[in-house]
Amino acid sequence: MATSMASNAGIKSRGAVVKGKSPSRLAFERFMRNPLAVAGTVILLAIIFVTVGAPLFTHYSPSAMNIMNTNAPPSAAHPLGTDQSGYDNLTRLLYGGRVDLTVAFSAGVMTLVIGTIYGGISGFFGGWIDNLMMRFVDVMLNFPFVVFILFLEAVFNTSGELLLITVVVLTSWPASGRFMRGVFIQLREQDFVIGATTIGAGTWRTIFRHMLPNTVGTLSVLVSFAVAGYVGLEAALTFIGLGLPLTVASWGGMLSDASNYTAMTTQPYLWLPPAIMIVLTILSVNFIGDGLRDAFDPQMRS
Amino acid sequence: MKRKKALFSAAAVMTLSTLFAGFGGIGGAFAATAHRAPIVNGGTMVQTFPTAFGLNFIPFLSTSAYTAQATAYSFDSILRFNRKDQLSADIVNKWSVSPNKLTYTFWINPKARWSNGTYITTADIKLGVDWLLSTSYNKTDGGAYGYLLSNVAGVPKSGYLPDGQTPSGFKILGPREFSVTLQQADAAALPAGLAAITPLPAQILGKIPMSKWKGSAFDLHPWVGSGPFITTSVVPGQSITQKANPYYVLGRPHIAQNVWKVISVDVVNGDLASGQVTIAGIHAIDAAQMKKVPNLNLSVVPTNGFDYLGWRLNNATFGSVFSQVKFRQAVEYALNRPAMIKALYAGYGTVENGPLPPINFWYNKALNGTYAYNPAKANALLNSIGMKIKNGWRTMPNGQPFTPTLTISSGNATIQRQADFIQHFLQAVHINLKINPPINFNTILNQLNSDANGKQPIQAFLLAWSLSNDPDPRGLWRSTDNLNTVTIDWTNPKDPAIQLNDKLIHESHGMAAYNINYRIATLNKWQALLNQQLPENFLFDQSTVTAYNKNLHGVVFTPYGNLDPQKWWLSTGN
Amino acid sequence: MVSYVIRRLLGLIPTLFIITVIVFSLMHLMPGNAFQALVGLNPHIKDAAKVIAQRMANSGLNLSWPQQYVNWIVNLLHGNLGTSFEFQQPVTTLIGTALPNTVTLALTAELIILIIGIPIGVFQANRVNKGFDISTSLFAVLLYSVPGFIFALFLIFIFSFTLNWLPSMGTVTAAVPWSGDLGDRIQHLILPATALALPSVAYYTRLMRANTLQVFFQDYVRTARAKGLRSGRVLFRHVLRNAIIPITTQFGFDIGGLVGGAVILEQIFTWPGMGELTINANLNRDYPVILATTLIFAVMVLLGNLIADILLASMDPRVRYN
Amino acid sequence: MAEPLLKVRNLKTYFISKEAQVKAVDGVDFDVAPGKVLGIVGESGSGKSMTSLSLMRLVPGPQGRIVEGEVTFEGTDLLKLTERQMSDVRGNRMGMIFQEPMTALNPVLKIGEQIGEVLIRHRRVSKAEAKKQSIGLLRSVGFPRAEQIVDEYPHQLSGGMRQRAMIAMAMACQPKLLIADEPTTALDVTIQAQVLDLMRSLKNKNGTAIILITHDLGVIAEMADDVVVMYGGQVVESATADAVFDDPLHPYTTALMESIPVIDQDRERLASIPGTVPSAANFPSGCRFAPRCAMAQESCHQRMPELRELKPGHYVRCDLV
Repeated sequence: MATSMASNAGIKSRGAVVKGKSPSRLAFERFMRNPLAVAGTVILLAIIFVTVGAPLFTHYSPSAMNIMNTNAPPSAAHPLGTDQSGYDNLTRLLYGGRVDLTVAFSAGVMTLVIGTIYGGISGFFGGWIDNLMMRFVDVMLNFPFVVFILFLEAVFNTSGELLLITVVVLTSWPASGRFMRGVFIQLREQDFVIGATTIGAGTWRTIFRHMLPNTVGTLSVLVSFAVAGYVGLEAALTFIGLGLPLTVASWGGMLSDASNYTAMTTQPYLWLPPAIMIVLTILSVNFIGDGLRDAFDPQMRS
Repeated sequence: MKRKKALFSAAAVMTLSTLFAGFGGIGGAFAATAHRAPIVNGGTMVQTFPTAFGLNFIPFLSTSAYTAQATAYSFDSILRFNRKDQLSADIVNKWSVSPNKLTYTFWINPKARWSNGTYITTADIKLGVDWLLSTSYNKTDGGAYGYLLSNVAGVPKSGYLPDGQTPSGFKILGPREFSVTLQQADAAALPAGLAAITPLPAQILGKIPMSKWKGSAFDLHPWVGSGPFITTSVVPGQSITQKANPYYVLGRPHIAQNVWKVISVDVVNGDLASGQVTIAGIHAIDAAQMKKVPNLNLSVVPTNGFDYLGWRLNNATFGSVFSQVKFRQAVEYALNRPAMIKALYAGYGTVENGPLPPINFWYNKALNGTYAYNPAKANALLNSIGMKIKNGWRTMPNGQPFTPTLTISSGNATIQRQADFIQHFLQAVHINLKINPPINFNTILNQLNSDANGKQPIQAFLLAWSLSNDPDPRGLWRSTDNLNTVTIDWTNPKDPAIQLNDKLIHESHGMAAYNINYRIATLNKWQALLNQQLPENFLFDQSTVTAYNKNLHGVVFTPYGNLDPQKWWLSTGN
Repeated sequence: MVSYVIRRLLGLIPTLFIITVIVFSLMHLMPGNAFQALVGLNPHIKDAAKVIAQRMANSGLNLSWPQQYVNWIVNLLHGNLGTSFEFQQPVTTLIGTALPNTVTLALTAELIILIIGIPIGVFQANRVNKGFDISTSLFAVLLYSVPGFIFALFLIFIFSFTLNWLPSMGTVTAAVPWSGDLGDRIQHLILPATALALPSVAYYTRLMRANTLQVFFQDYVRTARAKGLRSGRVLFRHVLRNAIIPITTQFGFDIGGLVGGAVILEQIFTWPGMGELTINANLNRDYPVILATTLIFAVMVLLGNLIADILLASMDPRVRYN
Repeated sequence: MAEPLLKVRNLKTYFISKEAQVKAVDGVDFDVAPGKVLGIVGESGSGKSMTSLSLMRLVPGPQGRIVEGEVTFEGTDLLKLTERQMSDVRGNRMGMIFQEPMTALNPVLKIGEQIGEVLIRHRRVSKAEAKKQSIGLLRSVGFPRAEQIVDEYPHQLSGGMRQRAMIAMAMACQPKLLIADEPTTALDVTIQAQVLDLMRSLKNKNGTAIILITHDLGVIAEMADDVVVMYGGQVVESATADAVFDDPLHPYTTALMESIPVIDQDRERLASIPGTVPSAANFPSGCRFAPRCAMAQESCHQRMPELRELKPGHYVRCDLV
């Protein structure tokens, strides 16, 4: 592979400067030099901190309704007002982040774990195994989301975070499986993998010891984008009534509750905070994803 | 979420009526007081549906409530209910009943015409009757309104006749005179049945076999009608455009064009504010904000219906508790319903203590003020049936834990909040009510419908009824009625209260009930019985909040709908 | 080429078969059916159980599942998708109204995506790390971060309610002589298509920028410059021609995705398309419609993939039809 | 010696980033005589490829930049031209071929189009004419079935065929100077000979001067009239080919010579130069070759030697000779 002279020279120069550091250490250093990625990390950590540490910032309980004080505008006691059940909006906002982040991160990670294993096997072995596995991915990729979610809701007679994660994972792994298959097929053809096979490294050793570490860069990018996607998905599903029930505080729920003409025009304190939280989360995760990609794949740096 | 609220209101609020009341009001006196400026003719009015409508426009054929609304603008029934919920003239302007109360004779208004100018005759009425009783309608097309005429002489037990066969009880006495003879005298027969007979244009539909009506050109786009507005175009899923019927029997409408648009509830308020929609129902919570919009007026009227908290009385786990009248009374005392109305509907609603809402003509005013919020009384009642408090929660009388579950339908924020509030208030009297995750409305119906042995998971549930113009309790409240057996199961024939209930319902429509005072007295007794028994926990009647453009005048807002569209008019320059 | 397409089309059949079998099974495992719901609403039906049974028998629901499935397939092969339980209309009629609307919306959105996303991505790459690149990149991430339905509401708020430039609902204006004209239809398309396209525009911009940057450093681009070609030709004939290849693949995959994404927006814009039909059918257990919509969504996705493959093969000579 | 076709003086090309300043080309001087072959030789990383790209002004930006120097080609300083004027020179009066024939051709365009566009650009011929001439060019570089080749894509050709197509492309406008950057490195030995023959015959036919960049002294010996030896971004020795081969003066050149496999000698192993080329980001302070030089003395590490004309036309950058 002919890379440009510029990047050749660049890599060498950096290699010389930081001689003796491991590749992941180098990636970390490159990551830390990317201001947007660092900003993203700080924002995300801050969001995680305020959501996990919600009790530190509010003395209300997210499930403590006050029927005598519903639909209140912002006040000293309730900086973001109260909702139609009399829940404190600020409290719901802080605790709601837990739900969104849990759904997004667990679904993101699970999607990728399944996707990587599936895509890895398919891509590494190729042939009829690959063919069969990819046909199944085709089926799953075409599977109607709405049918799935309504089916699970109806059959398990429930709705909530777990169901949402299940549905998201069930319908999202095929795409990442197909993606990772492509990555593994590329890797399979590369010298060091061929080398490993020639010197007689076992199949699983080749996959896990030689190939998987090389997908870390791609994977971390994929996770970050997936997480960003799922935060949006949660909001969208809740908006059409297929997501989380009202009793579960979530940003998507708050947003969809306030996303009507009247609330949007006259009560910005209802929709602006959750919207900002969603956008900030997705933005920061995206920045982190960009930073990771640049850190692990310096040739892509512009 | 909002969308499913709309879906829900179409589905979950079950309706006991055909809602085919004509549009009326005796004279324009009521409308005329509202304005000083001269009435202007012309203009286009825009009304809304929250979700898509069905595409069958032959009367009674569509299962879509929205289509029925549009159809009701195009086809009048023979009689209508006025704003006082009294039967009054429409296509039929005179009627009489025989001394044995079995035969009703009707005279068609000589001015009643189809929108193409031809006169409405008894042949059209006969076609309407035949249609409601036809095999095609009742069996093939799955029509649901055949019951309206099931008491007519000559109608078999099955409830329908071969296509085109007229029941012996229907007689044509002249081009504008006909009579209907019943199998049994029934005080509710006219308001809850015969009044809904709808003439159909024999000149058009008479030429097509009934089996082919559904899906026919006329069904998809009826170009002739008897109502105030006749459909001119239908854009599936989007809009129905109707123009004024110049020959409308109650007078040519002032407004030239009426458009029904499908508009998502999330944006309809904006369309109202910008003037793109003339009149639409809005969520009570938005009323305060919408009141501030300069070009809008608001109307708040009670609704002829009610929300309730039902208990599966035959439930295998906790049915023994649910069946205790004192338990249900305790629940009624425990709920702070005025507070719930304030929180859920911004105060636009009325507490309801019986099977009829206070707005209803037949309402028993003695029910006012019963079951005021009183947790102490609730606790006393619960104590009196042996439900002790252990670890903070009440147990069954036998000491077993009492953890009933409440099932609600998904996608409706208001219902979910209602459930939250109920849980909150019951906790205050130590009842450990759990709310199940919301499930699909159809699943709820299914669980209720197939719950013969009380083993279905559903224990408590939240539903709502929209009532018919006539207070006839049959269909829902008799111990043998389908909906009673499949929902609350208040059916134990050995229970003297239930025996009394059945007896009072029977008396409310017998011969004696032709005397309106007797009927009122009977229905009052019946309401008092249900108020004391509380087969289900009546909650409240949420009001209908309607926003409309200030240039729209003459609308008659009633609990039975916005009446008299032919008298509405649009001022210009606004 | 033709035989390749035919072979690929035939190859779709097993996938479709499996999808419909799964949907068919899931559908029947869902509690409740359309008739219970319909009948349950009518207080006056005397013997509800009998009526439900009768209706189910009429619709063939009393048969065994395999038999019902076979019947469905046989009917399908005759071009008959059955009759909706809820709307009592032939499913083909319902789909006939809904599908063109959804396809129009999705294709317009694709068009917007390509027209806006590709040039911006290319110009970003061309001016990499300059003001234009950084500002539009930030903006793109922002667009990508906001769920589409929020855009929809903002667009309606701004362009329909405040400025009163564009209609907020439907595909045509009701009750005007020009209803349904091309101009009328385009006016109605703009807002929903834009709302549907915006998040994807951001995504495509990023994709295009990355692809272009990658191609910029390829040897053949240096060759082209060494030949003395003007920068315009280098950009369009050499860089773009290569950078766009992965985009076309993505384009194909997205056709199906956009149709799915339209579900929520159709809602807000009262766009009478497949989304409303699908959700309604699922909520009301309208089996024939569930199956038909599933089938159509699957066909759309698969066709999208096929189109992607064909585009790829026609744009990249290294890829053969096999 | 006649007026040189190309005169390079004090050429400096740096890669400047926040982290480092990489002096890829650091003050290079040489001349190319018309119709002659100049061989530039050196290990990977010695800056020879970057020198060739600098001549074409194709240094990859934005970090890569020609910071100083003159490149006088037919009397014009190329570094003073606008980008537009420069593009009139490229492919027209100066052609270039690259090391990797696999990647240097655009995979999605037909061979004919890639050759033809040079003609369209510089000769303003019609598309049809361009195709006709492309066929002729392909035939002249030895394609028997040139009519078919024009409509084929690069991946349908073998490596040697691609390099010949590259040559046809670079020679399309009969440039005065052809820069060949490792043109044979990626090819099989037999193919290498064919390609070199082709270049030589084209040179003879058109009188084109060639800058031949390679790390392979064998190729230099076969082709070059003059030789420039580069190390660490600098010229360490330059002279006629004969002079360099017969009398290499710089220890680096000597070491390079020793690493050529010589078939007729019975040596146990090839001599290799210990160590690696220093990173252009931090060169040693003195002579850049000193750390690897067997003859290095204390002073070599202190002071950077000048390029001196030791014999007429024979320049060396070493204080020890």
